Amino acid sequence: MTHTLLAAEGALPAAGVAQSAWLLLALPLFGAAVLLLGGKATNKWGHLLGCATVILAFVYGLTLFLSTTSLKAADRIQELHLFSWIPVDSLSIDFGLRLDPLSLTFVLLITGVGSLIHVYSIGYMSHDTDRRKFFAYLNLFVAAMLLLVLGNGFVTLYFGWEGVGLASYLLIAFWQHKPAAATAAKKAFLMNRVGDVGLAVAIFLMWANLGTTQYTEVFAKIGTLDGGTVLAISLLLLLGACGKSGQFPLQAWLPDAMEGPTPVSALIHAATMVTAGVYLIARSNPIYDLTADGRLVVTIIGTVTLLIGCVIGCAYDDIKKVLAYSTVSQIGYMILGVGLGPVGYALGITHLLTHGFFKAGLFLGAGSVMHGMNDEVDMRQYGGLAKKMPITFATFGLGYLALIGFPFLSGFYSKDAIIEAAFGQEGWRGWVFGGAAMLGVALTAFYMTRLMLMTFFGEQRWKNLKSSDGRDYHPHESPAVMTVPMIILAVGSVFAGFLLTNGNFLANWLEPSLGELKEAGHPPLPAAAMTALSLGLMVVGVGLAWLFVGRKPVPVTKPERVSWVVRAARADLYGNKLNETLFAKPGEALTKGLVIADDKAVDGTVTGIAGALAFLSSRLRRTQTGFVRSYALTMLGGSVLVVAALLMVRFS
Amino acid sequence: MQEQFLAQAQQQVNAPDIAYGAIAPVLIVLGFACLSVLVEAFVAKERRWGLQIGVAAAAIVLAGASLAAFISSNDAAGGPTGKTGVTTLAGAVSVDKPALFLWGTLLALGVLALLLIADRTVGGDMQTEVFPLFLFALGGMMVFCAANNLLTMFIALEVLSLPLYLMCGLARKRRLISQEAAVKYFLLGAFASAFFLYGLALLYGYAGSVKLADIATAAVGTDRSDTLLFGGLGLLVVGLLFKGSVGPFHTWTPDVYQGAPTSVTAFMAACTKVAAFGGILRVLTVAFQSTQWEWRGVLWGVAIASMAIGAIFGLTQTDVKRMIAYSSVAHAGFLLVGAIAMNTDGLSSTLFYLLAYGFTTIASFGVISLVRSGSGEATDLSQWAGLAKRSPLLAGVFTFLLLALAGIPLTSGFIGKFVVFSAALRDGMAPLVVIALVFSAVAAFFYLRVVVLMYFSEPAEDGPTVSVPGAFTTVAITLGTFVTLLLGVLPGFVLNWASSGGFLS
Amino acid sequence: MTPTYYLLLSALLFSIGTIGVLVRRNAIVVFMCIELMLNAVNLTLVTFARVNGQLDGQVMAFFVMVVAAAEVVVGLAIIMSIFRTRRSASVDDSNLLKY
Amino acid sequence: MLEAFEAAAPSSGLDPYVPLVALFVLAAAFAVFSVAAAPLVGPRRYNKAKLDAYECGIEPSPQPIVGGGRMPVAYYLTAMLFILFDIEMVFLYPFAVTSDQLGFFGVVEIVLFIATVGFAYAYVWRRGGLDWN
Repeated sequence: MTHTLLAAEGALPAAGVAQSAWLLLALPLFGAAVLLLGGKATNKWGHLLGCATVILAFVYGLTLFLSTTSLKAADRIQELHLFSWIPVDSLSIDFGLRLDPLSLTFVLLITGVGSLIHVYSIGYMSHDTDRRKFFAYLNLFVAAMLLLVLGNGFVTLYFGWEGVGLASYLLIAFWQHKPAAATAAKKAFLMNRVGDVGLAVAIFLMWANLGTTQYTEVFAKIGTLDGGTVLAISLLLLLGACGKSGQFPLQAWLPDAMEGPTPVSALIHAATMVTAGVYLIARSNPIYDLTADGRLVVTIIGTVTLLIGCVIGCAYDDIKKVLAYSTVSQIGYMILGVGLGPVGYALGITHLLTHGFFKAGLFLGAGSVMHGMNDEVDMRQYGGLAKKMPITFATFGLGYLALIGFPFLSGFYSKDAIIEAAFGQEGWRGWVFGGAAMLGVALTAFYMTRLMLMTFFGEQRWKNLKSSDGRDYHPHESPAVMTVPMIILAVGSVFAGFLLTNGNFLANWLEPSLGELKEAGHPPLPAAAMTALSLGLMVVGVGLAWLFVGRKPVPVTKPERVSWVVRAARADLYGNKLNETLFAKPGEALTKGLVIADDKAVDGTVTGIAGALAFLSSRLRRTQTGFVRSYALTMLGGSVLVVAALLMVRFS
Repeated sequence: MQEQFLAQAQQQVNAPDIAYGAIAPVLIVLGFACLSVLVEAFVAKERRWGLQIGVAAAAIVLAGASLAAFISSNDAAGGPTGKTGVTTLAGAVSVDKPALFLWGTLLALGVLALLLIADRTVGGDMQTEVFPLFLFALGGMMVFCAANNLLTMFIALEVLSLPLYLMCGLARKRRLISQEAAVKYFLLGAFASAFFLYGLALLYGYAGSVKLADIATAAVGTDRSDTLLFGGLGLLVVGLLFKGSVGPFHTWTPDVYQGAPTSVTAFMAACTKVAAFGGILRVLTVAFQSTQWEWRGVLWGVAIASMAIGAIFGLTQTDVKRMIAYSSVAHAGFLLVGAIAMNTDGLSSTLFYLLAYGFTTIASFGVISLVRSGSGEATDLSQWAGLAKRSPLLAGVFTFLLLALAGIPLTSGFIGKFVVFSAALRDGMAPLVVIALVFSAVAAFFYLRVVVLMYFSEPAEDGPTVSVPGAFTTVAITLGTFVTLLLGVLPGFVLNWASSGGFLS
Repeated sequence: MTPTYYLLLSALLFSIGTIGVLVRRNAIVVFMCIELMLNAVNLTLVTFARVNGQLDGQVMAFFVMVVAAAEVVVGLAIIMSIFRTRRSASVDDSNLLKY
Repeated sequence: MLEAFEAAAPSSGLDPYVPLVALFVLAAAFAVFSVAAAPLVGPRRYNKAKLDAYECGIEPSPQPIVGGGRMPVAYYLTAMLFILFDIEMVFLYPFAVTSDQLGFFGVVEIVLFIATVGFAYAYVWRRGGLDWN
């Protein structure tokens, strides 16, 4: 419990380089302000300013990181007090920054990946008349995200949390002339609100029970609460995490959010913002350490989500939606990881980092493909693009291999560690969570291979097609300003996993924040066997995908489906439409089921309540008749009730 | 009886001590109100408008200056936190920290409201009588917040109400609905003051005095029947809740807000609420703290009813002024949540909420007064469709203000709700806070409905024009919006001030 | 002397006034009923003053009378102005603002 | 509740008012008797003058549409002003009775009070409230 002790002792005041940490927030905020207030005057150089602020922030973050590594492990938690934000006698909220290994890790991820994506966007958005505004929103997002991870209390975190929500809303709806984009933005906004309520109530509970919301004090005092309250807080925090990170049952907004420009999908909806939930749980580790039940719920949510994401990913033909469900599923892994407690916090963060690299790379690759394909997203219209876009293919391929856990690439190290830790749980949990995570490996391999095959290999189906706006397809490689970030991310996808896990580098570095990484309990299988098993499953997934997609030409339109599993099994012998029947159909059915559940149960409840309230309202407002005498009667009735109630309370 | 008369006749009556410094702001406002009446009487018609604006502005500025002077001398007089305040006029008026805060709030909001009233380029089709009425009402509100006995409170209530009744009926353009608003407000207001007064009489019978402190003493130990106490408390509170437009005593609110001239509505919505809740806070804290376990449950119910009525009725409103009226009913419920949290946080958070709400509301009505069609203000929501395309700046400002009313972070509304709810939580009212959160979510629906309407609907063919605001209205809207933002980002200063001290009995 | 009877009488008058507000249509009569309520309160105040052996209640009754007079003036002015435009003093005719 | 009052109330004190009550009862009885008896015993002959709202010579204007007549607005205006200024006297009487004990401060206060009422009077006068037409 090293970290609890540290927390109890409180953090050290920031010194040296760390005293300028406010720059991290100020730089992107300055960029956003200049670009938004400057108006059209900044059109010419706005994108450059947008990139410059984030790159500067990255450089500063790197300096800060290096200066922190030179400190003793115990001195690595620093606090920078900025000003008293909300001081009322007993409610005093300071606005301060917490600079510790966990937040610095995120700073590097956000500004690093953020810089690359900013640069990429110069090319991607070059034809957009509103490019300046796009960069302003991106800068705003970076500032809010940094505030989220750097804040030294839950209220500051909440502030950043809402800020990234706002930026995400603005960016999803960036092309608001598309009705789908506007709807998706609204959906994201609403579903995030559900999670936010959970987070807000959790903060209220802390405030009510502990009288503080600063991390150091909350973590120091949390042990004094009874188990029920801690459980409630942990579940409410989890609800917040589910909303922001697209976890079951609040996952539906994330795929829709792909209506936004692709760099946004890469930065916000793959690498950074959606991982805020993981950050929240990891940051609150002293709370989760106290409640095994809370952690169990976290792991269950993570497991369910990772399976749902995989299964649905198998059914989509839209390249970005497949990647989006893949994100849902991978965050499921991370949530599963941090849900395991002290044996998993660091593993979840490790996977978060590697995923940040390869998923951002994959999205940028997908963006590059769309850039060359008239913004078409249907993979059935692609095919054989490898020759036309060699760099995109290479970088995308490396990201793909990293994602499915190909040996010695990033995903291999980070994902397997989580699977092993999951197997190490006691009793049935080990088998269930480990097994599910293992199954996920096969499914991931399947849908990603399907994506690769449909996009880059096979017949060049686009030759005989026109895009929906009537143009022919002329696929071409993207300009250097786009490919260079992709290459850098691809390099990261290859090496990050090894570098981070070699000698437990990341886990040791994070120890002051997350506590020591414990060894998983008693895995039922030896580690080598598990690695072999997961590799085997991966190969099976890849093989199946090749069998069902790679061998036969891919139909340009979705084929008619047979309706019975028996006929599907028979068709299997001919290898005919097997892809569709065995995987897509159940997947689709499941998807449809989930969509129906989503529409009918979740949306239904929301719209139902809204409808009921509107109906109630339209009826009740008729009671406001406009007759002054009926108003007087209402008042008299109210007065009689108030007086009668008072007398009843007194004399009963 | 006669003996008593004779007995009293022997004594020389001593004049009460008057702390002129403390009550100077009120004296200035009321004095200038009298001056304003004389201006009405003796100055030629064409020169009145400008002169009246000058008189009213001078009144507020001088009152503000004397308030600042008193606060600084008061702070200098006591220890590090300053003296708690002064009770003067034989205990009738108590100028303590909350009263000073409320006076400051009222004067600040008064400036904004005056700016809206004074702008003739958009709305100003009122007679010049509006200015003396405005000053009298403002003076009445200030006395109401500081009144330390129920009789003073009653007189102040009438001094603030009577001018407001008249101001509601001053519109010349939409005369019928304006007069209807006035007559409704007047009849219901008088009805409510009768309840207040009956409550006062019963409490007088209970405690033998109408001083709040004496009532508190009597409530601890007296042989009189508690029927008098609780009957009186109930009726008294009804009168106060009416002024604060708390449901179910809100019925006048939508009609009057809609019918009154928009600048008057702005003044009424912001300042009356401040005064009414100032009074509620003082009465509950000073006189009835010891009986809180009896009345608290009842006010829980009232708060819930108010939030529910405001949120649900507001959902389907088609007139923007009516919608803001129901929003004010919902906000009254939230305020009541803070007011019945009987601790220092409850007091300071409610004071903060009042200030924040006042600025946002006045700015909102300022915006509403700018959207006009041929027949005057276009308050029907259908006419607001697609307004963002026609006037992006106005729509942006209004969106921001609506978000503040909904309580979205980065606005004062969020901080206000946050501090009020956390104060209520600290006082163990978690269920009430949960209910309040639910209803604030429901209420957010109707604010967002307007935002969606402005941004995502096609503008109507014969839609309203957005008139170019005069300098006064521009200043009022800018100030209101700026304060809404400022308090959302840096609420520290105001929160500090609001929590600087409690009531003096 | 039994103050209870006076209190009951004043409560009765107050109730009559209240009911009058609810059932009468003519604005002036509604208004007179409100005045009746105020005067009922005056009776209560004076009774309590006697019970308590003080003069305060009677002084308060003076204040109430003055306030009531001011209310009369404001009320009549408003009712008269609406009567001039509408040619009707019925409160039920003022019914443009609703729902 | 009742006991408390009984205890607190002085036992005597109503005696001076008994004749007053008797007078009140007599007056009421006479009024009721007159109104009740008139239709029973009097002849029923109506003419225009008898149906007028007031029989003292002033023509109600405008002419009543149904039922009781309507007075010109000037009546109401004057009546309102009368009430207002009349009622203010309520403060002058107590002052007059106790002016000795109140001393100079009381004089200042009452002058301020009269001045305030005077402002209102000035307004009414300048705005033509006192002109009959």
